[in-house]
Amino acid sequence: MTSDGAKPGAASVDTSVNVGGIQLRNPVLTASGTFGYGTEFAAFMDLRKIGGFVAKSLTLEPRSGNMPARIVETPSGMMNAIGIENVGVEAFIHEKLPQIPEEVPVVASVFGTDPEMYAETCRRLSDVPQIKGLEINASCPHVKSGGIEFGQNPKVLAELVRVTRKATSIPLLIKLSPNVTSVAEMAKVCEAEGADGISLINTVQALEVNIETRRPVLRNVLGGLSGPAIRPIALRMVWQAAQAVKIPICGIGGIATGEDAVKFLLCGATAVQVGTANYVNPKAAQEVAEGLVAYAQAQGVSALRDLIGALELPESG
Amino acid sequence: MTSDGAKPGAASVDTSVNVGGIQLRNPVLTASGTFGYGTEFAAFMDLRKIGGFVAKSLTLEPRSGNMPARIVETPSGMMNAIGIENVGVEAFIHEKLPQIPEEVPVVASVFGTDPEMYAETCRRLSDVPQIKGLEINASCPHVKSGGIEFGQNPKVLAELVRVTRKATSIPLLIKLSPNVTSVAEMAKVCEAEGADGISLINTVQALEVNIETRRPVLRNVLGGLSGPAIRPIALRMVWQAAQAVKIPICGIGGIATGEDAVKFLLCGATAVQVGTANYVNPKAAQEVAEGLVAYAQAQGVSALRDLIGALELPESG
Amino acid sequence: MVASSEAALAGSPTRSDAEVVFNRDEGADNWRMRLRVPGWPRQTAPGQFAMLTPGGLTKLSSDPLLPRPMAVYRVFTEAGGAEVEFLYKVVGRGTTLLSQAEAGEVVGVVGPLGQGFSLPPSKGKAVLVAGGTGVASVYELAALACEKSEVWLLMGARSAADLGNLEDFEALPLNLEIATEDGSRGHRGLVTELMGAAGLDGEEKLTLYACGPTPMMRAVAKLAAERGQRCFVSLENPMACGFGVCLGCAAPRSDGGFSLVCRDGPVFDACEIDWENL
Amino acid sequence: MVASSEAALAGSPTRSDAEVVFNRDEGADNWRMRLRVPGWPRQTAPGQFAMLTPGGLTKLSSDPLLPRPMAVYRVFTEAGGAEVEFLYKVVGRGTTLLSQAEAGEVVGVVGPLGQGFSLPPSKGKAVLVAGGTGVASVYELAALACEKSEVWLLMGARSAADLGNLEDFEALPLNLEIATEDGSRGHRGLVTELMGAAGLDGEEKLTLYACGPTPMMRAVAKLAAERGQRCFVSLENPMACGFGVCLGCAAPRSDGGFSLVCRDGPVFDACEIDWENL
Ligand SMILES: Cc1cc2nc3c(=O)[nH]c(=O)nc-3n(C[C@H](O)[C@H](O)[C@H](O)COP(=O)(O)OP(=O)(O)OC[C@H]3O[C@@H](n4cnc5c(N)ncnc54)[C@H](O)[C@@H]3O)c2cc1C
Ligand SMILES: Cc1cc2nc3c(=O)[nH]c(=O)nc-3n(C[C@H](O)[C@H](O)[C@H](O)COP(=O)(O)OP(=O)(O)OC[C@H]3O[C@@H](n4cnc5c(N)ncnc54)[C@H](O)[C@@H]3O)c2cc1C
Ligand SMILES: Cc1cc2nc3c(=O)[nH]c(=O)nc-3n(C[C@H](O)[C@H](O)[C@H](O)COP(=O)(O)O)c2cc1C
Ligand SMILES: Cc1cc2nc3c(=O)[nH]c(=O)nc-3n(C[C@H](O)[C@H](O)[C@H](O)COP(=O)(O)O)c2cc1C
Ligand code: FES
Ligand code: FES
Repeated sequence: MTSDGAKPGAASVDTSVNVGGIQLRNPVLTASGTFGYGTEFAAFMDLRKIGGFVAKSLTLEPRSGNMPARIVETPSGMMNAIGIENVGVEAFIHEKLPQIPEEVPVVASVFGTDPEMYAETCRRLSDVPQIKGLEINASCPHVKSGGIEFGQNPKVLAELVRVTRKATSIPLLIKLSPNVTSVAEMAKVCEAEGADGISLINTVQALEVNIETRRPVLRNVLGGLSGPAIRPIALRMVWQAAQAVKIPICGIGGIATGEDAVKFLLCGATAVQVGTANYVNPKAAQEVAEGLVAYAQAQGVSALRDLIGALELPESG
Repeated sequence: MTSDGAKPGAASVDTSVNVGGIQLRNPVLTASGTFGYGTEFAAFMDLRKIGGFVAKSLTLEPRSGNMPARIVETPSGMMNAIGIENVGVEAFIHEKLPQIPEEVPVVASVFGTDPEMYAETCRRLSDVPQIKGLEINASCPHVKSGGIEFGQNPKVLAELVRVTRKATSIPLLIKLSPNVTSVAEMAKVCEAEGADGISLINTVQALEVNIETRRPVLRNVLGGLSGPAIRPIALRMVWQAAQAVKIPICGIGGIATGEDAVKFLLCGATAVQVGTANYVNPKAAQEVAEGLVAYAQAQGVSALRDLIGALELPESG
Repeated sequence: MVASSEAALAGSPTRSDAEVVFNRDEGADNWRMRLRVPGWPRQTAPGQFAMLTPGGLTKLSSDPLLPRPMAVYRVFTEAGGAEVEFLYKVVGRGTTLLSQAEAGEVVGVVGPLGQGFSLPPSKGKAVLVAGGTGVASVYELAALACEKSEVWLLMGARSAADLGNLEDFEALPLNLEIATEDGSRGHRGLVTELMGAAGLDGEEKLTLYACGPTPMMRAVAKLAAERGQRCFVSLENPMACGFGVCLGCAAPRSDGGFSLVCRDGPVFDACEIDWENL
Repeated sequence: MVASSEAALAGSPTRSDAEVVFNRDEGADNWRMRLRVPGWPRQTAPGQFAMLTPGGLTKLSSDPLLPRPMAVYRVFTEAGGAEVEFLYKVVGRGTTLLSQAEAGEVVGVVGPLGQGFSLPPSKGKAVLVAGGTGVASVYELAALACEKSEVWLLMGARSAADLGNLEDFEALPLNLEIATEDGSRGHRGLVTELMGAAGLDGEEKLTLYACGPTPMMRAVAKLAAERGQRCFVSLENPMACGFGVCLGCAAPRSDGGFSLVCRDGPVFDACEIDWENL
């Protein structure tokens, strides 16, 4: 019954959605690794104007990440190989989380190098009231041990989902890798193992070269591509996953405006996550939420959830 | 011993390369489907200034392609779902090819809906003197029967390479799909079945939505993403394939300048193919060839082939 | 190496970075830009177009990526090239960037491209129906046609302000009639409604030309078919290359199969088009 | 909701589309741009920077995608914001676009960001070593420092032309010495060679500041360590966000681990940096 971004006099729009048990005032989250621990944006936007945020992926112990260079710009995108630098699960719970306004739903992203490490991190996060759900990062394309293998092999993924599902009873989202032949197959694995939802896509594995030094720009050699460049790939994968499973989907990839978000909802996403756009415009997520409402008003849509999966396909001709 | 684009007085650069038996005066080809049948560019550039061109994919019979809309622009890229519209192999040989200057090497791209159709098309093209090689399009992401399945399943790909290899003794390149979990695995399949080289990448499967009509923009629903947006993905895949096989690689994906081409050579490509850039600047391929020479001169590289695979990796830290 | 006589007539296309001579706002998002294009051929057929790239052919940014098709409005041939004028409406990113190009800066040009209009038979009668940005395509046609034929130019727009600057047309010896949807100038209603008013309904030796939004062209084509009159339309499909290589601009033909709007058109005999599937 | 006193001192950053007041070429690809930034805080620490986006925060094009970090050169506080001046060199796509922004157009601004310089102890001596675009970072520092300390400003460039406009610096009560690699102005050679010439080699109560190319800063840091002098450097790592969330700008610390250049810097005590791995 909320109506963020409503123009005075315009019809109010029901923006609330439920992502696998996570109740959100609107479908706009921010993507893991692009919103820090949520504290950094206070100067630029009102956290209560978005659905919530997904924190930087956490590991059991603090992690210091890869040697620089860690980022490079590419056409309409950027690549990163941060290496899951994070404060560790305990510091997150005790130092970062208390700084977030209570009414802001937080999804904790979890990373590990083996399933048991994932599971233990999940356990520690499961009893924290402000944490409304967990997102398993099964798809980091530039961490050497673990990471991408979980997201690229259906059997390994199944095991990871099974173990983390056992470790928690709060809503569990699995974040999938785009670096696979069939995202539908991976989505089905998650559904079968009891995940409450799917987030996709993580970054697309990529390489950039410095022709002066004749070396990879990133010290890690490979990195993950994000930003508007990958949006049409992400949309395709969200649509394919939505055809394959019934559990809700968080659409991610190059979202910078309300219009972009509408496309993901139409393709079957229940919510979206704004990533790289937060760097370019630190108020982007709030503007995406406002843009969704503006679209709904212009189109006479009374509840944003009516847009979910509403894509019309042409008669095959 | 050629020296295209050489500045007066600058050192001459040996630009010649050999791609699996196809001898080229320089490593710059144009990509299938982006250069028509080679006749359309005469007004804009000198075909003899590039290594050669890969013609639009041919089928046994003429094909009329998909209903429009067939293309749409995306951030730093475009999507297409042309549907392999082509004049058919016979019209190509008898009507199109005679219009191309004799000294221009032509690679014919072959498409089919089953391996036997591919093979028959290969046979018809194999005795035509100006055709220096064949490229098997095993990776069209938007044709319903055939197409992407060949490129996404290692067993099916192996069968396709085997059958086409038997059908021809001229140089045989296999064009791979990027829509796979492991491009290295697919490259190895091609090498094992006797392919002379690999071309990659074809377009990345993608979806774009019109939020006014709430329909996919392309009538075919899915399309293939090309252009600078995919360049870092293509570079990664070329590098991965080059690590996996010994046969030469044609690097494709978002190449628009000599600098872009240098990156592909450093990652292990023996030649490159310029695609979407031909639409933006119909002299792009010639400028890429000139840019390669300019780079070599500036860097004191005497033969372009010395750049192939010359990427230096950081000591793992 | 010797251009065929046909090519010489249509003019072999050039690709170059052209200098902006002027680029001005004529109100209601209508802009007029003149480019000095080296190598532009001596002859341009009326109805041909060019692909324009703000920032030049080797522009800094790859977003937006593709060049934008624009009808050639007027050509002023000069030694070694031509000054070519375009009328365009700012509707999206590409045209916004185009409107930011200032005198002295460059715009990439590939053109002239495509097949232009066939002129009406000498001493015949011609009715040109133009809506929205379609007016840009018909100036050279109107100017040539009215040398030898009687010409009616029926122009449509949402309102008077959208019509832009009509001076060039008013200077031609033709019958100019205007329709605006809001009635702010001329007939209140759709431009197609003027077609009856021109009193030419029964005239068989009349040639119809239509340029504008697809529904408008479809309506004119239907009328022409009913009346047994010849009708040419100029289509606006999305384009990547503009010169027949991407196959992106395909328009379905009434006999099945496709024509390429950039190579076989943009001007087509209306009865060749499969209007249902366009 | 109440800003902490620390935040108030450094100034809480703003994000806004700022109007270009002027943007001019000062020769040798050096540009000076002044922006009117609504919401810019009253206090900016010397050495802080901003992220600039040509075309504004909701720019039309996504290529180039990321904002560009630029040191705040000078600030003129006004009601509700400030006029903020930047000195920048055109080196690539982003700075080329920046140089095309004309008066009245907008540039996206996020700032002021990062931790600035600590001032030299009152009545102490300070030597500022600035090379290339590093000069932009030290103007506010120089101006503040010379109110209470004796300041040497050693500036280096390839040649006299690259030095740009030094008027602002010449107006300050400090000792300005110049080195150019081609000898076209001042000492012929590297700016670090002036450090001996200043006759301050042994001075322990001296604070060194270095801004410029990494090799230059590394050399200054080494000298400072040898002499036992305090030394601050301002690093220029590639950045995506500029405010501590992407973790892209990490610089290796001498004690292992990483500091974020945008959040913990760009100014660092030189001995905290792992110069080998930077
Ligand atoms: C042969 C031809 C001649 C034309 N002549 C003129 C003219 O003289 N004056 C004029 O104002 N417009 C003309 N148009 C339309 C003009 O090309 C579009 O308005 C322009 O491409 C819009 O670009 P944009 O980036 O501003 O819009 P966006 O909507 O941002 O463009 C997105 C994409 O859609 C394509 N597109 C959008 N609208 C059209 C359209 N109507 N036709 C074709 N592609 C489109 C763009 O080229 C681009 O690839 C012509 C189109 C064609 C095909
Ligand atoms: C804290 C800080 C303060 C700076 N202050 C100034 C200043 O006052 N004046 C000035 O002229 N320059 C300054 N720079 C450098 C300036 O940011 C770069 O010159 C600029 O980003 C180049 O952008 P480009 O698109 O023109 O170049 P490109 O080479 O096309 O940029 C490609 C990418 O590399 C990054 N990049 C390139 N050079 C640098 C660099 N030297 N430092 C960091 N990132 C870089 C760009 O941001 C971009 O992401 C500063 C950098 C930092 C980190
Ligand atoms: C610098 C950076 C760091 C990231 N770190 C993480 C991370 O820690 N965990 C994770 O699941 N995804 C991470 N991602 C991926 C994003 O959450 C997101 O899936 C991806 O960037 C695509 O969305 P975008 O195009 O909107 O950025 C990171 C992305 C970037 C750019
Ligand atoms: C409009 C269009 C049509 C294409 N048609 C074909 C084709 O017929 N056969 C083929 O193998 N690849 C085809 N491709 C793929 C290109 O050859 C190339 O692999 C791809 O576009 C990536 O390169 P680029 O980014 O330089 O365009 C086509 C690409 C485009 C854009
Ligand atoms: S626009 Fe490329 S073929 Fe017509
Ligand atoms: S630039 Fe993003 S953390 Fe420093």
